[in-house]
Amino acid sequence: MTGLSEEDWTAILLSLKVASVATLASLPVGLALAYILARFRFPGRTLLDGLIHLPLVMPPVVTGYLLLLSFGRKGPIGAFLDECCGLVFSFRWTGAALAAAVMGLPLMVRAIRLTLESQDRRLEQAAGTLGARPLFVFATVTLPLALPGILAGSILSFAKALGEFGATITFVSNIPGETQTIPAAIYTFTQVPGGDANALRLTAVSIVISLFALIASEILARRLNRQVASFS
Amino acid sequence: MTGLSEEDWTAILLSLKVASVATLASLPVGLALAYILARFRFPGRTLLDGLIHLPLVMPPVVTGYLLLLSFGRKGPIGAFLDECCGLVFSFRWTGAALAAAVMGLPLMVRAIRLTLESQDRRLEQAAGTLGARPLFVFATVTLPLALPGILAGSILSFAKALGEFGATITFVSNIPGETQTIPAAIYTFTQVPGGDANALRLTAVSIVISLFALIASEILARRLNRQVASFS
Amino acid sequence: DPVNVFAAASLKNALDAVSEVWKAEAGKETKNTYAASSALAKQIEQGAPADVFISADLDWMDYVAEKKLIKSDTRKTLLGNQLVLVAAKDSGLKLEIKEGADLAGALARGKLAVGDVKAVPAGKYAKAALEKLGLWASVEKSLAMSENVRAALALVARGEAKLGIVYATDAKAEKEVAVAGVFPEDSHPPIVYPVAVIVSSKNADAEAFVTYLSSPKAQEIFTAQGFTILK
Amino acid sequence: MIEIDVGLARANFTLAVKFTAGEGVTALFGESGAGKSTVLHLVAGLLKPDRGRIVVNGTVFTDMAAGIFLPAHRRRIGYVFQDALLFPHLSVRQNLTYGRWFTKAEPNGITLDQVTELLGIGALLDRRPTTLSGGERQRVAIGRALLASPHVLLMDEPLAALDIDRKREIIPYIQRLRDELKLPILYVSHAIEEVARLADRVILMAQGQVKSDGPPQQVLSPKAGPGDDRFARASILTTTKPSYDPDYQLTQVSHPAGAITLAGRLLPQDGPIRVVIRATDVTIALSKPRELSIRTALRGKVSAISEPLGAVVMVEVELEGGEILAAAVTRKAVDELGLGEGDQVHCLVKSVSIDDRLMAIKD
Amino acid sequence: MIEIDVGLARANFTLAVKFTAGEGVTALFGESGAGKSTVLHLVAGLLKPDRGRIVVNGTVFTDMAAGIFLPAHRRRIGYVFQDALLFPHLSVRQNLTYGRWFTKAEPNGITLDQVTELLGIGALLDRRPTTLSGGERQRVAIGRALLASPHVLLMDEPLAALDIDRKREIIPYIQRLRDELKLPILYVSHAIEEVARLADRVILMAQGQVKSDGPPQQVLSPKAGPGDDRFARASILTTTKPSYDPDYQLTQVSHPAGAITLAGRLLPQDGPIRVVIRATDVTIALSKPRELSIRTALRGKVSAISEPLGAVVMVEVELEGGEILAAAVTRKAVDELGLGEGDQVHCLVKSVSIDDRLMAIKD
Ligand SMILES: Nc1ncnc2c1ncn2[C@@H]1O[C@H](COP(=O)(O)OP(=O)(O)OP(=O)(O)O)[C@@H](O)[C@H]1O
Ligand SMILES: Nc1ncnc2c1ncn2[C@@H]1O[C@H](COP(=O)(O)OP(=O)(O)OP(=O)(O)O)[C@@H](O)[C@H]1O
Ligand code: MOO
Ligand SMILES: [Mg+2]
Ligand SMILES: [Mg+2]
Repeated sequence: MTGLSEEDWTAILLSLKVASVATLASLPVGLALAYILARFRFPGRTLLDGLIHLPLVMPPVVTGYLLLLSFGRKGPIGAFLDECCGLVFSFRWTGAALAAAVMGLPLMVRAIRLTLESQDRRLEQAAGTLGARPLFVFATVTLPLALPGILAGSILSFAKALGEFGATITFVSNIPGETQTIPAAIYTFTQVPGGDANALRLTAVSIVISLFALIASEILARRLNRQVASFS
Repeated sequence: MTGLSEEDWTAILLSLKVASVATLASLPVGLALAYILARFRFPGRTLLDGLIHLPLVMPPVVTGYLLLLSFGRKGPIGAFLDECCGLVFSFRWTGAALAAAVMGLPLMVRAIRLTLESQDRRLEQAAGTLGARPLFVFATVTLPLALPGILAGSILSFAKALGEFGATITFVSNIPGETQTIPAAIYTFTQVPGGDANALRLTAVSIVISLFALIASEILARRLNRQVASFS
Repeated sequence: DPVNVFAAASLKNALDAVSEVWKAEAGKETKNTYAASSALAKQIEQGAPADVFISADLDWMDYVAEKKLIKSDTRKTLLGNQLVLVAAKDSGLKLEIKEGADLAGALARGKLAVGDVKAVPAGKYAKAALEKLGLWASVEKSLAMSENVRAALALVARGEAKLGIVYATDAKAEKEVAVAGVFPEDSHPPIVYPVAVIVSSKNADAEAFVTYLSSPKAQEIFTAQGFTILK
Repeated sequence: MIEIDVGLARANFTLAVKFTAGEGVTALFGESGAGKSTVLHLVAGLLKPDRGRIVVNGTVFTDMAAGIFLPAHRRRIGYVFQDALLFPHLSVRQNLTYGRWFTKAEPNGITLDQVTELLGIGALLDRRPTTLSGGERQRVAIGRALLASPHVLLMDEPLAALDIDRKREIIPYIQRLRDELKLPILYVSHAIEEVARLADRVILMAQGQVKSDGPPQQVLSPKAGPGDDRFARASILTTTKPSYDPDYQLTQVSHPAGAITLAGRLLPQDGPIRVVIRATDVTIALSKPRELSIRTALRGKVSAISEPLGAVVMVEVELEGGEILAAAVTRKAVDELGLGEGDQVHCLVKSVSIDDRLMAIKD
Repeated sequence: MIEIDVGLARANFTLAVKFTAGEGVTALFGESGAGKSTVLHLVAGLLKPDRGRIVVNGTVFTDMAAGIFLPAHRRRIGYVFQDALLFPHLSVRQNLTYGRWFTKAEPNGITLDQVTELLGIGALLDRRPTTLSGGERQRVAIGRALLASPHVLLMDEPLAALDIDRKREIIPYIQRLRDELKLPILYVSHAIEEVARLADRVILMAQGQVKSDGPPQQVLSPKAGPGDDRFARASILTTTKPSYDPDYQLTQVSHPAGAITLAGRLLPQDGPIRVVIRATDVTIALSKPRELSIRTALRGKVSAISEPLGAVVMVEVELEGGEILAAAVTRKAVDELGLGEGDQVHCLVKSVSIDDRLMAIKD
């Protein structure tokens, strides 16, 4: 009926998992980075900002290669994480999620940073006068007020994760059931003469998933929108 | 000295041109789309939103291929634009700019939309009571208040344009001096033995360019930041 | 006008060198555009301004031939390549590749890096060879497929994958890997780089350049890079 | 001339108001949450009613039945918002002159210099709104509305954040706008004195409804007064023929019941002069007293004494000439003086307690 | 006890203030832009001074020389901001109880029910701040500060947006906070009456400086008054021994110069009772008058008459017992009565003009 093979379904489910995990896992990191960039001035700030933008600026293949160098089994970070926490990225779906998270991070950070920078900071200060410690202020004022940005950043990151290909395949290769996400499967189809129809079918699946995510985010956003003032 | 060949320089200058043109050209489009999405509810709104996100969701190669099919010399839009306005995209730098603009559009639109949605709309209404027609309100209130988002969107779009590879090489190929941007040149280097050093050199150039763009945007943003209230 | 050459990316080093010599000898220039064979083929289909197409495998040349996009009389098979098994340089691993060889044992549960077996030419050849030698089933689950053969090579060089199947040309230039074995010529379809002039080309020098590709000077450059010359 | 007859339902609030307000100042008075700002929003075109019509100076602003809704920018209003709403990205000067883009310099128009002078914001012109104090913000908001050369003024507690001196400077100017430019002004305020002095008409609102509507004499007078608050009661007397005594710097105005002395000099103005007298400022005497520093004693007879419920009762005196003056008096005093309806009395009013600066009188 | 001695330089404004404020209400009074809100920001720790110290209740809040700057959340303040600053993403209830997270229910603490009752915001609890009217927002802001069980209250024009009835309900409550919880309160207001009734001390500010500082009797009294405004003058008399007459619902308090009658009943309170009498509410009589509705006549002798410049002069009367009462009188009346220093006079004060509701008196 759907014209989707079992392998296609595997890729779809994997992509969903990878995109969700990538988005969720990069949220705290993105939030922290956005907060630091929005609220503090320190030497090296622009460098940090630049670093976050790197995955956007570099060709994805290069990003993937750098991930391989650092998070691979023999890479310094990869080796460390393996040893200390048994966290292995190479050739695992976790690596695909890492690649997607890294590629989506600049989008996530920017969106959150934008809402943080446009906040009326006097509200945080008002919370302070009521006795709230900075962390509590962050959790009860800063964070909720940044929700539109967090939502937007998550959607961007999720969409990017659905589409990410170059960095993922370079970093963790294209192993069906483990690291073969939808884009990797699509790529394979496009490389075979006559594979276009299959590629388009999978692309359509991606699009449908992202539309669902968008609709969900719109519903959430509409709830949040109440906090913006308007007469009518 | 720099270790950059003439061909490298050609790619660098081309990338700068492509990224600048892509960013500038997508600004009005992004602004219009962001405004429509932020301010109006209409049937098909989510679909439009989804459409804008597509370049993020689809593997770049697919985006490039769809661009090739529609904006190519034989594509319906490409043929029309060629005939009516002499605007040719296929295998020209203009096509590279188009690809970059399309890939950056979701980022641009989101950033602008975020600031539009967080604006106190009563300010626009106040401008209306002073006699300003909607277009004037847009130009003198909405737009200036959205500048942080416009700036952020432009930076994201510019960075993306610097790094865009998959869609570009698929759409307009990798023709030295015409469509060979930095990432395409990097790709070529990575495809042959011994090209890594060259690839890294070019990557470094990209990074430096994007850092400059970031610094410029930070300086601008700091000027704008005055409008956010804070006691201290 | 320079001759617009659309060539598989793996030919870059060799072809750039040939172009230079040609320029010195004939005073004519080429403009070389490198990308994946698949992308180039589809672009030619969409009217790309190419004069000459050099594919990394037969499939995509056949694709454009079927659509009558090349001058069939100019098509020829230019180069060949060998498929080799590589391992990290310090592993000292050697394996004679034949039917029944213990490839799985050599992998020791590690990964076998290859180009995408459906998409990338080197991957397709690797799969054919493994099937022919009856080794496919034993390593299928251990494959790590890459977008291109250089990425597969990098996986071995970085120690991520234990072994990899790549072209001899790539193996030769990568210092971090050593050739552990060579696939028998007959274990896979001939690895060929077909070349042809595009139908729509109006460049009179296109055929001359194609001819030049078979000149001794050019062949010397190709062999120096590890390619084989097919008769 | 403002004609309003609209209805609007919100989740927690229903508005249904109908009133007509002529030239001059119409005060919207009433407790917090009564719907005063909502009415202004409706007139400004920032809010669409569910039903009804709004006509201002003969122009139909809103007519839901006819599907007419003139957009805000074509209503020529000057709106001073309750919370300033300055443009944060523009300087004070740019905020002030924003409305100037849409109006040719009108002959009667106030100039930027006059506005900055009046409001004391000359030193702020190059500042950003976020760096202003609360009162400074509010003054810039007033100036911005005035400079738009409006044909109607909507003012939502414009003076609430200002100190008394500044208030007393601005009020005469609003009166001049009213008198010279003949602008209809809708004025929301919680300060009775402001309202009593400025308003030609008072609309008393409660819970989205008009509770009472008429000239301030009537709405703020004993019978129709808001709540039981003796401090909210004031009477308005219509006087004529001001004469000024330059030696003592006193102005005397004529009233059928006697002369009223005011401190300071009246600005030249045509027609009758309205004097607002708070009920708490009136003392009742049975005989005309002597050896007292009070200058004004008005003759009349007691026309009503309110229900003797609390400590204070309202005694209404019908002055000679027919106007009513209310006096707040303790019940004990009423008993001790044996006050009853029809008694001839003298109403004593201290000239100094009449706030002349709120009356366009110049020292 | 609040001790402040700080300096702060801004682009267009320099602040240098030094004052000590004991228990009770200290009013910051002064024109717009004088620096009142800035002082509150400094005390709250929202702003760092360039130099100086702030010590509250013995705790060093700020000491720039010693590098001490206690963060706002450790200062236990309740701050009612000039523009409410409610949390837009929280409901009214959540706004109100925000401070509760950080304070164990204190024995003396006010409860949510009491606050919603006092402020009349019970119906708003589930609303969002963006849907509130101006006055409703301000009331929620007051409630939010009160519920944080603060040890110091900073109130920046808390009642400016409120109608008079609501104001009169809230003021006695603030007085109770002052008296029962012994909170130091810094109170910014433009309304003299509010200040006169509430304040134990008034700091008069202008252009970032303290111009005058002392008990309200002194700062708001004739000599030290702000500007030349007779309406800003008030005297404060210290009285004792309240007795209540339930028949007439009047309270009499004793003063050496005579009994003072107030409308309504005093809330039970210890110690002396402060009665604020505005200069414009005092009438001077040479003999004790009869047949007058005025209940209060205080004996004394004229101790000073201000320079006879304008229409109105200030007559200071030294009452029996030594306190000074100022009366605003027209110059003409002074001449006609032949008033001179040392003359024995009676000062008449209408009981009804003393705003008892501002005095914690209950009807
Ligand atoms: N963020 C700021 N940057 C620069 N100047 C400021 C800033 N905030 C306030 N000012 C200036 O400091 C002075 C004092 O401001 P402040 O808010 O303390 O006045 P205020 O006495 O509270 O006045 P108001 O009664 O109008 O609220 C004003 O002149 C104001 O313009
Ligand atoms: N956007 C809104 N959504 C729902 N209810 C609202 C909204 N704005 C105001 N209200 C409610 O409508 C009623 C009238 O509000 P309005 O602002 O007109 O009051 P107001 O008379 O101006 O009061 P105040 O003197 O406190 O400013 C209030 O009960 C308020 O809570
Ligand atoms: O940066 Mo890409 O070309 O979207 O994978
Ligand atoms: Mg209001
Ligand atoms: Mg202030």
